[in-house]
Amino acid sequence: MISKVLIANRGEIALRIIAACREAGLATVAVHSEADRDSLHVRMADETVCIGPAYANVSYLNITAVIAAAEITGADAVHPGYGFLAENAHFAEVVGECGLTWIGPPPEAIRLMGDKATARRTVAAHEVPILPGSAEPLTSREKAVELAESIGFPVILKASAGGGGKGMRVASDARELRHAFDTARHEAERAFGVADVYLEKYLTSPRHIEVQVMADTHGRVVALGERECSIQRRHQKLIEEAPSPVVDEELRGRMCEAAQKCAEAVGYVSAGTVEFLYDGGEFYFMEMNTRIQVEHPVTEAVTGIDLVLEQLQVAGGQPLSFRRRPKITGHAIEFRINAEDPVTFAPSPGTITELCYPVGPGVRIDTHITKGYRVPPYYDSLLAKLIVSGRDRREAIRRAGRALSMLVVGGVKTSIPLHQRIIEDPDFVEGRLSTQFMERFAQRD
Amino acid sequence: MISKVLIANRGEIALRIIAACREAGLATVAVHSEADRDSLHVRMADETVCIGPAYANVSYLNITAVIAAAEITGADAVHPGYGFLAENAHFAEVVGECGLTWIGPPPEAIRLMGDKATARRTVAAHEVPILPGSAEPLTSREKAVELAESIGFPVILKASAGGGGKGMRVASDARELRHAFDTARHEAERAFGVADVYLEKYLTSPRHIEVQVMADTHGRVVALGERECSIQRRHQKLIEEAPSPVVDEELRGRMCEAAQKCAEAVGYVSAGTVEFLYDGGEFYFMEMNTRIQVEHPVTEAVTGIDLVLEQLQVAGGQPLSFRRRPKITGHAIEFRINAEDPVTFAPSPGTITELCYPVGPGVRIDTHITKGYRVPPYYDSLLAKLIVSGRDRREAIRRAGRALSMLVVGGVKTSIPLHQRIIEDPDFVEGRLSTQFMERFAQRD
Amino acid sequence: MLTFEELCELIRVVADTRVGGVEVERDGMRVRVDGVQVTVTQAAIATAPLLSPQVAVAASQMPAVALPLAALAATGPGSAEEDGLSFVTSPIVGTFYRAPNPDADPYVKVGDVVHKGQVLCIVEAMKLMNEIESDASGTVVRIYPENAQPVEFGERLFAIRAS
Amino acid sequence: MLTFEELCELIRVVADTRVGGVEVERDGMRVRVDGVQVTVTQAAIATAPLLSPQVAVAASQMPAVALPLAALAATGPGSAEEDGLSFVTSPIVGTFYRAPNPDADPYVKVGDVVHKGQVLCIVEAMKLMNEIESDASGTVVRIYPENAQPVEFGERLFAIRAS
Repeated sequence: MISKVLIANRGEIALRIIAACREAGLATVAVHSEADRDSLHVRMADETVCIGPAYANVSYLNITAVIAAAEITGADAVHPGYGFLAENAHFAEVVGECGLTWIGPPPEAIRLMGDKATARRTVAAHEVPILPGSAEPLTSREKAVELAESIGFPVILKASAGGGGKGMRVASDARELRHAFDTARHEAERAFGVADVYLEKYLTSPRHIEVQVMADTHGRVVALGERECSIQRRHQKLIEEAPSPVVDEELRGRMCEAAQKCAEAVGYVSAGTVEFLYDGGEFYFMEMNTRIQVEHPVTEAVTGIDLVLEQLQVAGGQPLSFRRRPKITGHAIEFRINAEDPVTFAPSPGTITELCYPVGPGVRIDTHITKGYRVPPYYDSLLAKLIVSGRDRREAIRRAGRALSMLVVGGVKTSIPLHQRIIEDPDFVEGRLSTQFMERFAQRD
Repeated sequence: MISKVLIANRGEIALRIIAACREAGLATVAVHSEADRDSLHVRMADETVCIGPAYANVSYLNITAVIAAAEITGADAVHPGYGFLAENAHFAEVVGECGLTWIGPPPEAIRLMGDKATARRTVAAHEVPILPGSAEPLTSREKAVELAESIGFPVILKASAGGGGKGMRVASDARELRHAFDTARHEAERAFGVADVYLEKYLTSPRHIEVQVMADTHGRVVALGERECSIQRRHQKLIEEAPSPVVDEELRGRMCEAAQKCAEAVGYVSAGTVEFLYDGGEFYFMEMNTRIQVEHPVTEAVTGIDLVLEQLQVAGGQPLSFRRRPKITGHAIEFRINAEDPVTFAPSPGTITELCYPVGPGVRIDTHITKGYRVPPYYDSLLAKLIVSGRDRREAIRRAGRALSMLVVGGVKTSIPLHQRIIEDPDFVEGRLSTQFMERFAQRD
Repeated sequence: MLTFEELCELIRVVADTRVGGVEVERDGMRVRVDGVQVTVTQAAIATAPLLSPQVAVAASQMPAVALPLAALAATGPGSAEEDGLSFVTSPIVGTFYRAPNPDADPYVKVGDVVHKGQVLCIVEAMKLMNEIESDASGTVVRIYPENAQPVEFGERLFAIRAS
Repeated sequence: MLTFEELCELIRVVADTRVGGVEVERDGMRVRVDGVQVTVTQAAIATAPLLSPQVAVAASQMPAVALPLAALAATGPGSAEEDGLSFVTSPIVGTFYRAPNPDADPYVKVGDVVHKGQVLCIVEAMKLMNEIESDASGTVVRIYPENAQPVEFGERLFAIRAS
């Protein structure tokens, strides 16, 4: 059992965790940087500790400070949220060594899935479909070319230790591949300290579809259906929805089974997400994110399950509140409301001078901003998540139009106008999505 | 078809109607008093017209001003919301005579249901259960005593033209009844201009359970299940929920059938509510409210249907979007957040100095307030409606605890602390509700 | 005396209205708010009634026409005085007509001298022609709405300079 | 009279509204907030960097201790000067100990003269004993936390008067 949770995060996810703790009857400790002193998560927590200056590397990423904050407040568990230290296996180990409960998967699962090449090998051994490519890090340029020619171009080089698009290179012929090989290794070494790269068949216009899983400490692993997250810009998701317009019940069954195998392969516990690429009726393992995700609310909306609350219960040793894959009811779409210039996408920090919320059915807003809040320039630009739901996709989109038009955020530029244009795009309306959507949308626009 | 809707109301319901109009693709005209010049419904509407000074009787209740506002803006339909002119049959008639579409039931249905004694007689003729009592207004004191003795004390005297508790008197014996007879007539005459009173068996501790109905102009009438609204204070509802903890599927079927008969008996169109008293396994017609109600969101939450949008579509001549009684999924509870002293219940106008919203699944907030908004002293004290939903009543209550604790409204006193105490009350938690709940709660407290 | 909220409000009013400043002294409390720009010309008449009578407004540069409608309407429908001007505002919502019928001459035009009680225009609402009378005597210096234009409650119809 | 929060709010209002300034006098307290552009006499060192308008708080009000941590920490971990005082703040989160071990004498006590670089206390975090050195020379005039009390980043540990 746990009784007091330290939240090693900020912003909307820190508030979201506080909300779940309140329902679970757990006390909360907020940690914060000097820049977040007046933040809502600080105000809503039972106890607060300032752990450092504004910059994340000396506050939210400062393991010693976070652990010391747990020690001085007597917290007995740590929830990392997403980002910051959430997928830092070393941090998860330290939490455990200090006698605290880690609200997340075992450190070994984090570490294994953090190495993309190892993850790929591991799940392939459990009959999870992967794209054709190299089983081990590539030892030479010519080995790479040989392999690429056998599976067919285009191919993509990826950093073994990578993520978030860094160290990735696409090559459409042998010449490009020879050139890209060195660049990718160099970039990987610089970004992650490890030069290892591997190679995969490159899909030119796939969908990004991921499956939410939850596992408890009693050996139960349940997949909760998929989310379509194809609408991305520079590998950053913008709009996510559940279910995917392209997944039927048969495909959902296969994808959920594959995701479950991935989790089982690494002895997973807590919430996690298995990301797949989908193309031409088939899906392929891409990676597993070993944390709660930004877009978890769309799954909550169509299943009725509070995923963060399940995380807390699982961490306390309780079994999952559901035995099998829950029924998907209706349709939900999440829009990330970022503080950014809608044209240049440059971050737009500033003071929120106005804030009005939409009314009516099917709307959820998770946010840490209030009128008068100063958006600090030090962290990511996510201001709020707008989640709309309806009985079907058409109704959800219609409600999105209403909600986006009634959501007023003054003082900073936001992605609201961009979302308003996207939901009127015929491809979006018809559900013709791919990871190339935003590129094409920007060209058409 | 209609294309531009004038909203003859203010506050959260005016915004709610604007939300539905945006989804229906209809333009909106907000009317407002001088006190509401900076109100959110004024800001969100496509066009606005100032119709008079702050006091409602010279603005929101001023039929000429409202109609003239429709004329000068070219609106072709009028939505009255609830309160103000919503159940004024004369206004509904004038709207029609001016060539505008009335977004509500026919004026005759409003008028008939507005006369409580006539309504009682009418529905009784359609085999809707009513409490034993007088079929016609009572002609003399002794006739009243005679009747009361035949049906058994206690009895209640009600004004034929009444509503909202005015002109009501309970008598537990003949002496009390003789005394009450004159007082009730006098009060009825003063309040409604008509002295007529009738008599009914008085239930000492019934539940207030109402059924939502929707009817279109193609002759289809559908009941959408019940709402339990037993938690009232001075005949004002405080907390409403759907479904009722005491209604099973068999009883729901019977109540919905009765409600449907009531609507059919008066040629009903649009949204309406049939209120019943429930006691000892039986239910009895109390009255029918011929408008959308404050608590409509709980029905929306458990059916997925947007009731205000259906009103707009029905007014435009379209059929209802559903053919039969929708399935009830999960449980929803609405809490009225009023600007009032939590102890004395006195209204508490003032400026909203702080406003934070809860995050997480299962929360909806319909409100017109923003940080910096001045709550004017001229109108009712409803600031916001907090609607929580969950897979079952227990989950909804747990989420309510979280949402109420994270909803921060600063600058005015609100009913939030009262709600927080109510949801911890064992009778509330167990669903042991009656219209006497608040009285007992206040005594226990 | 001033509450804190009133003090903040006072500052905002000073900033919004661009008056030169405000000084209040009473019951041992003294408050001075300096306006946005330091340069100052002539006295503001119209802001004073908005604030408590204890407020001494030092100086300002606010032209008559810049008064918000809110300030105006707060004095009720009818006229509002300012710099020797009276404003006739619409007591009802409707359509403004300058003449009794399309073929007739306007009731009044700019430059006309009118007397209190004289009909200035018609505001039609629900087919009823409501004659609007002047509640001041003087010269019509401005007619705000165009003929046949819709008008709101409290909207300015005429400016009249007292004679 | 004005609370500290009200004073801060007042300053923000002055800054936001861009008025020239505000002066409030009551019950022996006098507060003057000059607007953003106007240069002004004497500055309170700790608050000034946080807010844009210059503040002069007169007389008996606002003892050093009433300053919010925010103002302090904005100057960074380490020391913050104010009225001839230096403050040693905690550079880390942890538990404050005045002595190297439970049986030993405290490193320093009030009235001690310390020199720059001298160890003043220990802050324990993750079983590591971090010695905190003074970054000023002078007399210890106050020790803020109790022994074995938890301290946040930026929290005041010692006040030292320069000698």
